[in-house]
Amino acid sequence: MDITWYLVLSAFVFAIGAAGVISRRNPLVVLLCLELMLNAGNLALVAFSRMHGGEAGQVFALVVMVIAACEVVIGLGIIVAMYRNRLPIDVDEMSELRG
Amino acid sequence: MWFEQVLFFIAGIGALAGALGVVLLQNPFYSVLSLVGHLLGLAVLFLLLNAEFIAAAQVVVYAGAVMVLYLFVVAYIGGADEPLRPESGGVALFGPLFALAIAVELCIAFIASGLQALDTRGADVARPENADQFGSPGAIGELLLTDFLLPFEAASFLLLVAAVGAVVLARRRRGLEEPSERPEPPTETLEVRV
Amino acid sequence: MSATSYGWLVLAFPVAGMLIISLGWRLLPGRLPGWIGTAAIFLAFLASIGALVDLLDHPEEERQLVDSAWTYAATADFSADLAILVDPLSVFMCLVVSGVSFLIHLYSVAYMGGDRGYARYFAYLNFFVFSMLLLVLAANFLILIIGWAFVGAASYLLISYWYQRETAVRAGIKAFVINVIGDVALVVATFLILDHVSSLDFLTVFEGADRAFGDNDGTLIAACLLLLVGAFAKSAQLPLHTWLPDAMEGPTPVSALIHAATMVTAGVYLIARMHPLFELAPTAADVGAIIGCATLLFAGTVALAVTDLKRVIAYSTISQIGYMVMGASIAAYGAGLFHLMTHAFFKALLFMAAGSVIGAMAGIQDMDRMGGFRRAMPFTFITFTVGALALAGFPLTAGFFSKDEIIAYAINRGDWYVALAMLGYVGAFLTAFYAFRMVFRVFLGEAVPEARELEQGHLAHGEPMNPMTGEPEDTDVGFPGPEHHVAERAWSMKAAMGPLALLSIVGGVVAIPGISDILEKFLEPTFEDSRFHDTAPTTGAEVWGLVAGGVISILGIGLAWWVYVREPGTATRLRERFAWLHRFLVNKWYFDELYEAMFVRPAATIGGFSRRVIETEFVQGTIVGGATGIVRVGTSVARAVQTGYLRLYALFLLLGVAALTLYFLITSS
Amino acid sequence: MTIHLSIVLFLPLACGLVAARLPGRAARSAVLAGPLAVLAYVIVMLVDFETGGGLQWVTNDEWISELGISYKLGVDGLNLFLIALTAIGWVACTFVAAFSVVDRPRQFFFHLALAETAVLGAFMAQDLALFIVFFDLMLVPFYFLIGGWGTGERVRATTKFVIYTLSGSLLMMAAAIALGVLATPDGGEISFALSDLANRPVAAGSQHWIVLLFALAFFVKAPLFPLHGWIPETYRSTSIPVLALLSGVLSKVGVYGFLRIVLPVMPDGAEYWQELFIILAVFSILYGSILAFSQDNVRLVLAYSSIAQLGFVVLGIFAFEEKGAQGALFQMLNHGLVTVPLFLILGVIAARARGSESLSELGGMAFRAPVLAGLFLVIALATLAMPGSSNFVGEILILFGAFENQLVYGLVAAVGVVLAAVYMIRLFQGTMHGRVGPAVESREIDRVNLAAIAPLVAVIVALGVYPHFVVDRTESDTSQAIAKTHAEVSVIK
Repeated sequence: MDITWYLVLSAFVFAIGAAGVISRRNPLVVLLCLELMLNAGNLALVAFSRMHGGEAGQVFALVVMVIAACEVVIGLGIIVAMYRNRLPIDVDEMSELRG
Repeated sequence: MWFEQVLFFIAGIGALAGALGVVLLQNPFYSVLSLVGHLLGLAVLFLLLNAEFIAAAQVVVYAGAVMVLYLFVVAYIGGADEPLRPESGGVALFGPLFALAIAVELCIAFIASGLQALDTRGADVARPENADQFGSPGAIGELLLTDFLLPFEAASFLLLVAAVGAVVLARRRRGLEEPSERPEPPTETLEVRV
Repeated sequence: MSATSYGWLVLAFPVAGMLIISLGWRLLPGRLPGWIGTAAIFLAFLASIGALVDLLDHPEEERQLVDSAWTYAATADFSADLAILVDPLSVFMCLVVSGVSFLIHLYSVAYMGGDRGYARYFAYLNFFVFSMLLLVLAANFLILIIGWAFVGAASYLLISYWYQRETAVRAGIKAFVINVIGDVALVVATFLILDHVSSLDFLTVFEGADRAFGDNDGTLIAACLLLLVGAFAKSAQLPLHTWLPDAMEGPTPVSALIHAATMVTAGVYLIARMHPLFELAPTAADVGAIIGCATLLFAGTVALAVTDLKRVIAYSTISQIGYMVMGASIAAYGAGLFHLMTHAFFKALLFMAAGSVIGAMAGIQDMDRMGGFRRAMPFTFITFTVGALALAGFPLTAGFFSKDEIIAYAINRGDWYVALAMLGYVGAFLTAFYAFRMVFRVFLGEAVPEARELEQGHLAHGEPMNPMTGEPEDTDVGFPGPEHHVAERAWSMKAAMGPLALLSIVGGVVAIPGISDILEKFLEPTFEDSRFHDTAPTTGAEVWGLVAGGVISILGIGLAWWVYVREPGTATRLRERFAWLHRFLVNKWYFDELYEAMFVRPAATIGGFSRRVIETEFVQGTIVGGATGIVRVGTSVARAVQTGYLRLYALFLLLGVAALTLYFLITSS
Repeated sequence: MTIHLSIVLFLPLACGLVAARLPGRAARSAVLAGPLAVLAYVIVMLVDFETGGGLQWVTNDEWISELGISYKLGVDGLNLFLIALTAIGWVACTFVAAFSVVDRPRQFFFHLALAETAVLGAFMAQDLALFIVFFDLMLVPFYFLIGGWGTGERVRATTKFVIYTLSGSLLMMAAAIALGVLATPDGGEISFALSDLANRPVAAGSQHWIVLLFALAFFVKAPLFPLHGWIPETYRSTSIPVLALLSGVLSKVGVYGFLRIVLPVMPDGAEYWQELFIILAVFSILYGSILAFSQDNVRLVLAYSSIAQLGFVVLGIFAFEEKGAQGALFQMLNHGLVTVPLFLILGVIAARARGSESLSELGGMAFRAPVLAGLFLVIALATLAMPGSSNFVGEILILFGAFENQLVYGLVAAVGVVLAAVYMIRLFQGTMHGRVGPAVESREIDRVNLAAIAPLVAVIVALGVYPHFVVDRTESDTSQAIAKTHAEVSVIK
């Protein structure tokens, strides 16, 4: 298979993730969609790494995974804290930073 | 080579379906499960791209550990169904539109790209028998401990911080203080008398 | 010591006096400041005599000495030293100024005795004398302007001397502003001259003027007219005369010294000093002559109607300076300066005597309330009458010779100058009339209560009033002070008036046609380059002029006698018969009202308009408001974007990514 | 290469820092030590100055070499007397403030000291970037001094002041960067040193808009009509010692920038805008004067009078004529020398009128305060450019310079001289003469203010007697500054 196919796939996954981030209101699902976008990036990194024949891209993908894990941990922590404080679990309700 | 192609299409369609499932399913619980499917599909694709270590990490760490964390949280807060009702305003309309636009733009970019290598199966990654193969744990590990030592350490430090942060965030404590209880900053009347 | 050293000493003594008095006023007891000031001016007078003596030792062609102390300011073609020019003209002026000043200081020692600002008064007065001497000794335009403005400032300070009087404060600002107008005119004139001659020094300018300017050159005429504006502002000539009558708010010795004898004649000095320029620009000189003539008639008519004693003398001053300006402008320099000198004598004398009367009246200046002081104050009566005779040009007094010499010169120029001379005779008739109007109304007739009291040996102690507004006077700082004891009691006042009275009579000896020409001979080195140098009228013509002048003067005095003594009701009948004319004259031809409407009120209106409309609407409204408006619109846009909705932010982010990608796509293809 | 200028520059700041750490009594002497030491240093410099010797006591170090920014300080005829003015002004105002009741004195004096360093830096800087650093640094202490120690509507005043000044100086910064970049020849090193910029002329078209942006910043600082919108509030609500410095010293930095930067570096741009700037200057003279004599608040009289005075300075500079530029520079010094004591005197007056600053409530103060009245008189006469004062020499040189090429504008400006007499005499009489005002308590000037004002008056008088002291030392550098500009002779001449 040509590398192009992988990249096109990654583009579509990225777009789906982006659409999800924008249209979903449950913060949990928003986090899931962010995972989608990160994974799309990972796919592209690995595909380019294959294209070049160097493993640096794969190391990058690993780092992205780490970051994704961190993000999940913090994001879930925030959601749990919200739940504890009986705040509504809805990103539209979190608009205190309105200018 | 047809085997590889078939595998790509099965895994690719699986990954796409998983992704769509994450976005379109109403119940977060199912969304999480759908993401697991997506991740597994991706892992297969990684294998096809000679990234064995990444594929393994994807399955073990991502699809295994991280998704379990998600499931715990969903179970904890009781993932209520979120109706995918049509919203008023531009967000509902423009969100998917822009996403589609990006996808189209990226595809154009990839397909019309001048990079010749894109239309190949990639560089020749065959290595001598006795050396670590491309994308194998040994090769990645060596890179991580030599060229990418600093990012590696930084990533581990980041994880540590994130872990501490999660503990701090999730720990039980009193609710937010009432704003009125905060002492007002003293206002001073100042003037220079001559 | 050389003449220039004496010149510096002339300047140094008044400065020293001023500094001692103004810095040490707390330590100087009683009348000591007055005596210090007087002594300083006396020393300056002695130094002037020293300069005179030394100058006379020089051969005639070497009687123009310049001495420079240091470079005052020099850059590019602008270069001026702090330098003095000692020549016959400046020494003559120094003698007149310091001599009269000395006598007036002497008079003031007693006259101002009861005033609280005694030391301040003498500090100002010394400062004035210094400024006046600086003006006449200046060797270049810059120093001249400095002296010119200093005398204006001194005059301002002394007019507003009783600074709690509203009228004094208003008169002060009026005088100051009109003087500044004159200063600015001088500055512009100086520029025009510097631009063409490339020098500020008088002697260099006078030498280079014929080469730099053609005959009646437009620029030179402009420069000379500007010089005239400066001269008119200082010498209270039409149309810049309005400050001088108001300046009578100052103490009477100040009126005598500054506003009669010395400062106001600075314009005449200026024209005489600048004669090489004026002769190159005869058009400007003619303008000066015509305005001088117009002023002498105008002021003479007003003096007929005004009843405030000091203001009558003030208008007479304006009128007499009109003669001098006319004389100097028709190249009768010697005659103009001669009249300047004699006028200084008799006008200072008149003011001093008037001050004596006003002191006796406890500050009242209205002639309607005076009368019969002849027996109460015989010395004042005599001196005042002597002054009035000299003013009227009564035969053989000082004024008789000086005034008629100017007219003789005008006749001698022929042409239309003869008309000026005829108008000068009309003015002389008016002068004689109003001079004796004062004498008869103040000293003759029925004695008023104050006069009767004074005959008993008491001083009237009325409620002090402001002579202008009739409001009660604040005696803390206003005339006549908490206690007044003037009215020719003090010997120093008499000692000052006596010599002046003598000089008013015999002062004419320095230039009697056919008999003596001391003054003209002395001044010759300054004026010998004049193109009218050899066109002096013959002795015979001058004698005929004197006869005519004497007759006119006697006629005027006689008419005054007939109107005010022989038929006392005549004046009232005339006033009723020609009420409109009287009102016109009493209101001084409505000049004040005209200026009020032309300058003061428009300026105030523009000021108010600027403050209310331009400042609030344009600067604060349009510019500040516009700027803040832009900021406000900008922030409201920014605020509108900052909804706090996470998904909206994500949408914008996505939009940005899409747009950037598109951009790269387009540019790369 | 000497370190002297750096010592002078940072001495006040060091003393301010030290004072901020010391207890009350000692703090006062430490606070005064800085400005006094600077003054002493400046006096030595005045004595040591080599007339016509170009840039002296130069310090030149690399600072940010990648951006071509150097730490270059120097003194020549252009800034010598402005530095002296800064030193004198700060001594007087710090002295007065040190002996009066000030809230949070340590912070106040620290900001005052920082301000002195910033102003000195702006005057000494010989590198465009360094100039801008100090120009903007001036804003910081004054922001706190006005906002923290002002009265009345101080917040509004501070906001306006900061927005005006900041927008001006940001535009100038952009222009300066553009100038540095455009001036760099192909393959050459970028440099912001003024001596380099002067030798690397920029295309005339670029100079036009760069000069305009510079002028905006400088006109706001001066201020000139119509950029004076911040003046009324700021003058009304700033405390007296700060205001004296703001009006007396700070306002000179902008116009100084014209002589130091704009004319030598961008002569074409300056010529392009000459007519406009002269019209603005002349209009400012008339407008400021007219407003000054229709104001009731004494501070505003001086506020608008300084618009008029700065109009004269700008007129002199843009006459592009030696006498004019010379007079403008001299007039900057003179205006500073009279403004500082004028404001201190207003403070004294207000203290004797229960804080009232309205002419309608003041008056008659001379009665028991002859010394106060005398000092005020001398300063007022100097302010209205009485011949015999150094202000007159400055003004006559400006007018002569303007007459030379722009006779009509010069004549209009000369009307401003008459108007100046009106508003200054009105101010003097309104406070000192006339009937005693309702709230006035006539009392002699106190010793602290006397000790601050009397030396300033002595300097004014001394300069009036011997103005050539200044003219001589500044002459060669001013003519150098305008040497590249060519005046366009107006039609009516």
